[in-house]
Amino acid sequence: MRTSKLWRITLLLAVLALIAGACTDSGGVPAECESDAFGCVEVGAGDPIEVGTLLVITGPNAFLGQDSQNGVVLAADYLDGTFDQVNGEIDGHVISFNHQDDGCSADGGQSGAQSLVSDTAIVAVIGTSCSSAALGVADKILSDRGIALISPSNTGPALTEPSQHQPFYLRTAHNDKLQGAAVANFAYNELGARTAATIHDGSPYADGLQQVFADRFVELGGEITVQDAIQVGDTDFTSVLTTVAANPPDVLYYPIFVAEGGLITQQARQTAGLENTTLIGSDGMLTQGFLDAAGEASIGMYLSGPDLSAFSGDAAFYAGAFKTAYAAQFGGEPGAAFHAHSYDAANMLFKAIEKVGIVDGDALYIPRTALKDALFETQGLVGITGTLNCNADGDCQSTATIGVYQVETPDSLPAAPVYSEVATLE
Amino acid sequence: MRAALSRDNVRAGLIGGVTVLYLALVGMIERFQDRDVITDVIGLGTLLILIGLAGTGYMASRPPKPRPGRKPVTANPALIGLVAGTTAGVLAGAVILILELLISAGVDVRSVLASVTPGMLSTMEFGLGPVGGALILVGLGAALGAGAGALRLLSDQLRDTVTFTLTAVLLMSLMEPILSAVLDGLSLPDRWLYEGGGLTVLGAVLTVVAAGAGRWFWKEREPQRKEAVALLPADRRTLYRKLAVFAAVAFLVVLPWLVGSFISDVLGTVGLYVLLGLGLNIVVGYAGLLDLGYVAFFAVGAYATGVLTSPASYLVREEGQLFAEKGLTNFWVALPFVVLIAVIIGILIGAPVLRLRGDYLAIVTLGFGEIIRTLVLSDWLAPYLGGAQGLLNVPPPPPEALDLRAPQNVYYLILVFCGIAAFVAWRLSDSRIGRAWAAMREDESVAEAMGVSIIRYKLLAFAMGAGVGSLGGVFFAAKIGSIFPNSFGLLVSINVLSVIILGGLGSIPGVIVGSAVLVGLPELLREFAEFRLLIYGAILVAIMILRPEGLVPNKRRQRELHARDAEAELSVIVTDEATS
Amino acid sequence: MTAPATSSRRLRFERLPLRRIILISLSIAIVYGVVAGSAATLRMGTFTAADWRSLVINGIARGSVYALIAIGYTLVYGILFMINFAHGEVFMSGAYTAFFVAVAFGRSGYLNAHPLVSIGAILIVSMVTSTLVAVILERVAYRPLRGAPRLVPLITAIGASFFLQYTFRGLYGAQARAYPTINVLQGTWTIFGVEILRTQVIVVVAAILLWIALFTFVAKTRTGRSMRAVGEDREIAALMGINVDRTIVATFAIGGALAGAAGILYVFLFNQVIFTMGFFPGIKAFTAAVLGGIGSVTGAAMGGLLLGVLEAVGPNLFLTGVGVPSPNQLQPVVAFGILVLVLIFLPGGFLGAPEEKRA
Amino acid sequence: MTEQQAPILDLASVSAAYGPVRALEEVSLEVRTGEIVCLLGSNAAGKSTTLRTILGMTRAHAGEIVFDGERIERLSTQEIVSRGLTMVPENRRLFGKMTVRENLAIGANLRKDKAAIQADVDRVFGLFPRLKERISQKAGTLSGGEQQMLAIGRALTASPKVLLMDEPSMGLAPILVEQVFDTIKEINAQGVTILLVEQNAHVALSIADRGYVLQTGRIVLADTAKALLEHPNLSDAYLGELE
Amino acid sequence: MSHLLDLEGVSKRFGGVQAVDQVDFHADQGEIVGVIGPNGAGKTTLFNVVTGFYGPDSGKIRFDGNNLVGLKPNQITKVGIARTFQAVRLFGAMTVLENAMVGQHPRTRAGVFGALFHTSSTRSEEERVQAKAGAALDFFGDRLSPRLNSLASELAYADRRRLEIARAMATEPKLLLLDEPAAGMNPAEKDGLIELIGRLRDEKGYSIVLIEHDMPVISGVSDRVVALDYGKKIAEGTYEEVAANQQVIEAYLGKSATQGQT
Repeated sequence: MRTSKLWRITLLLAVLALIAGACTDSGGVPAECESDAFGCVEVGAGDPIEVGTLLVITGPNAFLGQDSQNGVVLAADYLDGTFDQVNGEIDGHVISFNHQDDGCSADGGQSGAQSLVSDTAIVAVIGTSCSSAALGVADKILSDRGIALISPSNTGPALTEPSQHQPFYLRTAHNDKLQGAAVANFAYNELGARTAATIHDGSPYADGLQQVFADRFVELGGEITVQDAIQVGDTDFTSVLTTVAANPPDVLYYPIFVAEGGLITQQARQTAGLENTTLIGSDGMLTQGFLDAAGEASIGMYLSGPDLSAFSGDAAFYAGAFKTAYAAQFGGEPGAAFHAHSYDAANMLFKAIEKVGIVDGDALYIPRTALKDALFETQGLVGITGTLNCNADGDCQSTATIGVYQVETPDSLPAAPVYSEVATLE
Repeated sequence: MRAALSRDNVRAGLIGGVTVLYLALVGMIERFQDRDVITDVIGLGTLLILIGLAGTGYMASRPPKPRPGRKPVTANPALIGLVAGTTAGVLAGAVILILELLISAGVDVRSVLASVTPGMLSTMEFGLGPVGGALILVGLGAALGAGAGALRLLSDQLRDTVTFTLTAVLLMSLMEPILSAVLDGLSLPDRWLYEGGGLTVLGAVLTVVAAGAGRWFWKEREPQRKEAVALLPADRRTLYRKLAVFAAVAFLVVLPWLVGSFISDVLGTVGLYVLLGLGLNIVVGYAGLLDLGYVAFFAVGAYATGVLTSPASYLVREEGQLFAEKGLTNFWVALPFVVLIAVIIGILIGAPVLRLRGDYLAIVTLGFGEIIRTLVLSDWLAPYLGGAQGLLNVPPPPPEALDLRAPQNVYYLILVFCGIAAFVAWRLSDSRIGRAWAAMREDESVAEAMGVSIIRYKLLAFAMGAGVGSLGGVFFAAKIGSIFPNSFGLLVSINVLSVIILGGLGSIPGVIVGSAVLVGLPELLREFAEFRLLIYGAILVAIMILRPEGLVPNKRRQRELHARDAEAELSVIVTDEATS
Repeated sequence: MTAPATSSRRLRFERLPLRRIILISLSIAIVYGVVAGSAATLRMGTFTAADWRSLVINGIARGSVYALIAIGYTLVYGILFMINFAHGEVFMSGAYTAFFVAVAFGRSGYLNAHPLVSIGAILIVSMVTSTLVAVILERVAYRPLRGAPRLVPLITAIGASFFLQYTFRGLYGAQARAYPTINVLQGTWTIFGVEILRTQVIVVVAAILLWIALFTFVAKTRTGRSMRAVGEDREIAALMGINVDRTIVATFAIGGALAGAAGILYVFLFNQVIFTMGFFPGIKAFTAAVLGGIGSVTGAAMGGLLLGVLEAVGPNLFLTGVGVPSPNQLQPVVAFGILVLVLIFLPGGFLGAPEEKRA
Repeated sequence: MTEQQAPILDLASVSAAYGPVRALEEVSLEVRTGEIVCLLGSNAAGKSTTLRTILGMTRAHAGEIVFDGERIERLSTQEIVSRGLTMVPENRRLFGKMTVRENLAIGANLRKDKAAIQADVDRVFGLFPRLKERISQKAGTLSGGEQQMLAIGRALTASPKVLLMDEPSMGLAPILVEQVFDTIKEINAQGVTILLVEQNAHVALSIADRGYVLQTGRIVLADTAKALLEHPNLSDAYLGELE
Repeated sequence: MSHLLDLEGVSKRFGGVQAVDQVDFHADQGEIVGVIGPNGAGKTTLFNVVTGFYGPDSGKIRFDGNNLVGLKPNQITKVGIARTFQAVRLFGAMTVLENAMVGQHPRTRAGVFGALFHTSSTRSEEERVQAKAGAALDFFGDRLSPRLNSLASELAYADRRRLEIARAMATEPKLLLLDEPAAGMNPAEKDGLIELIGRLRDEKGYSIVLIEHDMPVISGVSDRVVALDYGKKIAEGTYEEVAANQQVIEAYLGKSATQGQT
């Protein structure tokens, strides 16, 4: 009896000792880590460098996030200079991903961000897709933990307003201030439109964009006839179109998403009074999916988005190797306009990791604050969407080339824009 | 053999084959294959195929129920399994082969069936190419079907142990996100157990040994254990029960520190749904009023909190001075006002629709839910409620030192209020009010004839439900800090209703279990992204069919079910012997 | 023993008829809003008579589709007293599956060479698919629950709704797709001097024909009579020699076939399919069924039309004049506001008996 | 028994239960062509259950039921009805939203021969001229007496060989009770064999040939109607005051 | 002296059917009134009008100094009228005791606060409710009291009838309306019922109005009988007077009634 008890205690102690041994790592952390407010990410020998993504990969907007995620995956693939579906390495550590869903909503962004911060190995996060997932949610949660969040597709102006901006938040997508204004310029100056109507769908993206457009259009001297809105999920938009047609505008701008965008395009073509109205959408609709949804009704309409052809960056690379690799790995053409932004975001991150990473034997230490600083210091980085220059508020596309494309056939996205504008944030 | 070849068994095989093909054609097999069950040994997709084939044999070889007019067919269960499994394998193999032929003939199958990808086909073919794949499906079908059927030949205890062990391996693997978080939280190493998202071979072997041995002995001791429990003196038993409750509470308290911040966050979300469920339970479970627009109160709670406390809101911006003076922007000061607002709105919504019954009430409440969602989204009220741009920067509850936005702390906050709400619900149900509700639920006219004011008690139910539901909104706002209209869609109402019915209508523990299953599980299944709702739907259907009274049924509700059966036989049942 | 003293029995008359006050003020508010808003809008003159006409026609067209789906709800409700929440998905399944047939016809040029045959084939594929889905749904999700409390099948219906949506997403993909153009359906016809889109005319006429066919079927045929009998008293129906299971299956099949037809009419109007397309029309149709009086086939048709017109005309008419921004965004507020108003005064919808008050 | 004729309906040791509650225990009874047999017993003695079990609406878990030379205890209600058995249910249970005409038509749901059906409908109108006046009226709007007539008429259009009747006088005014029993006699005289469940023992026995008394699911007395009326223990057994 | 319950010219119409037509009706303190008439004569409708389930189209209804027109059923119960239903309608999922406790509802007042905090007044009220409900059940001797915790749906038929009466008694009424209490009872049970109704009046002091088709019950308990046909009152008086009325015999009793009761 006694002996058995003794045995048990010994066993218990032994287990405890083992655990303790496993926990207490031998010291030797670089000094930079001690001084960094958020410490270092320690990538052990043979361990991968973990990068999080927080993009919308479920629900009706999944095409958007999936496309961005593909861009990130390709960037990691090409890190070693070849598209071979094997991720490249930095300082001997391969890149690996933790993909999370931002659900295109505040609560989705929150759980996704929480899931990522609970993984202490995450170096930085590429995301979010939707502004509502980031604004005050993911940007805050990640910044509080010293994890950089680089968005390839948040275009909402609020995210980089100085009052709102979170210290670890950056984006490679263009600010809507640029795109909305560029579309207004195009409509007023190129199309000669003097009256315009807008429709949004209640998403922060569409609402913000149409407002920037309207403000700029009025500033140029135009008149906004109607600003109306629809409900996502609805299918019959004839009432709102009749409202617009009651006082037919030169331009109808509806920067919304694929399904409703397709329906509005089709129904606008059948609405009496809108025969001479020019239809314009934005990058939420600059996808093959939208053309599939709108069919032949989309012919002749305009869609704005990043000017992929005018990239001061590696245009040949984009049109050649990149698109080939994209098709090979994911089947078909890119589904949206943001894969290029996410590709650049990932490369921007990899450059920064190379810059601040401290190699210690087989291990790699990445100080978090230094990484963030390195990201914000990015200047003149040539990506496929252009040259990235990050400003203090986190806008890395402080100068962006916005293109307006005209749809010629519903079978494929137009290759070159009919209008292109280099816009710079003030 | 002829008995085994009966139409029933072939039909079972066809159903099994269709199931496997279904899994492949909706893309689950391919998507799940990314997830290792045992790393570098078997992926979840492959496992699904195997489970489908084995399950076919197992289900087909169930001992037959005696059916009126037919003699039970007796056959060797292994043979039955063989027939059914082979049939399933042949069907699956044939269809895969046909798809391959179509593709090689240049037909663009993917333009119709989006999930017929090379990856899916290769998984289905076990990487052996079209013909080899078809053959191996047939072979596996035969072998697994026969094997699963042969399980029927084992003793109950042995069969139970085998199925339990296999399930345990699958669960251990699926629980990787939780368990590795727990191990991390305890600073224990987890490499020996999990690797790359799946179990290690060592982990799998350990699971098999532990689960198998544990189950075997548990089963073996079952009679003695039951006897021992039966022999316990009453006071001992109550003591143990108290200890169990204490342990449960203690467990809930330490839980967030075991599981880390992400799962704490999930637990917080589960807690929110518990709050909402408790509130809706008052309306639907106690008072019997079907409310499909419960999200309205969730929205009211969240928006009222935002409007009162967020520096971005119109009220605070414009009337900030006044607000600050009164201290209203303080979360805790605002809280009672929010609940009061919700109660008033509850009464306002309830009053016009009290005359409506059943489905009419359901659709009108659904309408109110949509009205509120549309209003908070609208450009019309955007200056006050933020519209599409939402209400941002809702401050976390003070004091700042407690950091009541960190997931663990939010969890405690919600836990406390869940406790309060559960207490309120429990006390109400067990009172004169609860009796009046129960009477009203069963027979409104008779309740009225017994002096129960239907209007007053319906309004009371709406008001209480609204108050508790608004708390859900309050903590949602506190937890997220950013309120956007799209968080308040019809799906929330549906979800909460599903939670309480799945848990067991009128049952407080049911709400907790229901939330854990319907809210917690999907959060943990995040990696199966696009299949989450598919699985959610299937779970809803399956659980309701298997347990229509819910997972943790309320006693009185169960009696109602029973009573209804009895009522149907009103004048015929012989009960005197049964009761006297 | 004597009865207690009378004084304790004096009624404390209800202190405040709270409910009545709320009810009356709500009704006044809605009616005032509607009248004042309409008057102001009409005074503003933003919209011409032609605009109003086209709004009403649009409303009738979309209302016809709602009506057809609503009839499916109401049929099932009439017999099983359950809301078949997954009916919208039954509708989606047919239209989405038929899409591939339409595309195949469109590619080969057959579609515009033989439009009637093609449309017939598309319609049949859609109806058959929807019927199959409806029948399987009944077998798997509802039949095991006969006799369970009413909320239980509601939940399985919700579960089945998700399940079907994501099944079709998995099978056919997540993107929205446009149906190929059918030339004969393009353009307008002039009816009574008004130019109306051909598709709208066809949809309305088809809906009326289907409604008449169904009405006759339920009233006159043996199966129709069996359906009504099963709806009234399942046990006695069995006693009369009616095969209850088969009758219920027949009800689901008819509802499914109608939903399949409605799916094609929907596609004529909106030209687009996506796996989520069943959800909102489903909710709308459900609302229409309640508005008309759930259980009544004619009521469902009326409810569908009314809802369609209200949605199309309401926001512009009631809200534009009072200066509400983005009036069309508030469509649900208008539609459901009117629904509440109708049900306050007609608690059983237009044609339904209010669920019987037994006294 | 001295009769040479085989019974048209024969229950041998039939037991049935609702869940755990046993409702019938080894009930044996027989009905011969042309008879009126009545089944008496206190509330909840199992009378209605007996009828339901015969019709397959409640499943017998033991025993045999033979109708017209064929075992029927495993058949579905529909199949049993098609063989010539039907019931006038307790509380009438008409299809209230259907017209009188439709109610009668639905009674003949399993029959194909239109002329024969019409003959039966005419026979019903012969019995109940009131129904003919109200042929297009909804059944739910009929008075209580008319509803009982329609319930009987609906059963007759099925052209049953044996008609089961469950408490046809329940809830009816005295004058109607009288009419109902007259009708039963007349139907019987037209050649329909009747198994009648009644509370109203004396009246029922006065028109019946034979009777059985059920008590807590068992047959405790069986004799000719006349003998039962005079049986000294009848009231004891029937009153069921043995709790 | 004014009547306890007094109806003057009460009418109620449903669609095309005049269910109750200009009926004058009264019941006095301590009186037992029987209401007879053919099926569909408007007897139950009369009850429903008195108890507030339907508002009368015209006419006055007064009870114990209160005007009942316009009151809701629950308010009428509170003034002191309780009823049973033609088809027994118990709360099947509640226990026998709980059913009776619901009857005490109009005599208690505990609200949300009391329910949440179990104030002393609430606790004593709950005790009182239990006691009173128990007392109502005790009235039926050993029929209900031993089964306090059985479900109402598990009771035998006659006991369900009893429980329904007990539940009505628990509302502490002055007037009890019984709708076909003898339906489905056998002769012995009917005898028991006759005795019970007598005791309800004598021991509890209730006034009682009952609808019944069973003439022995009617003749056994009624002080006065009212006969209705097509919504109209066609006869009123003692049982013997009404039973001898030619109109009643033709419309309702039939020839067997004249042959005497067995």
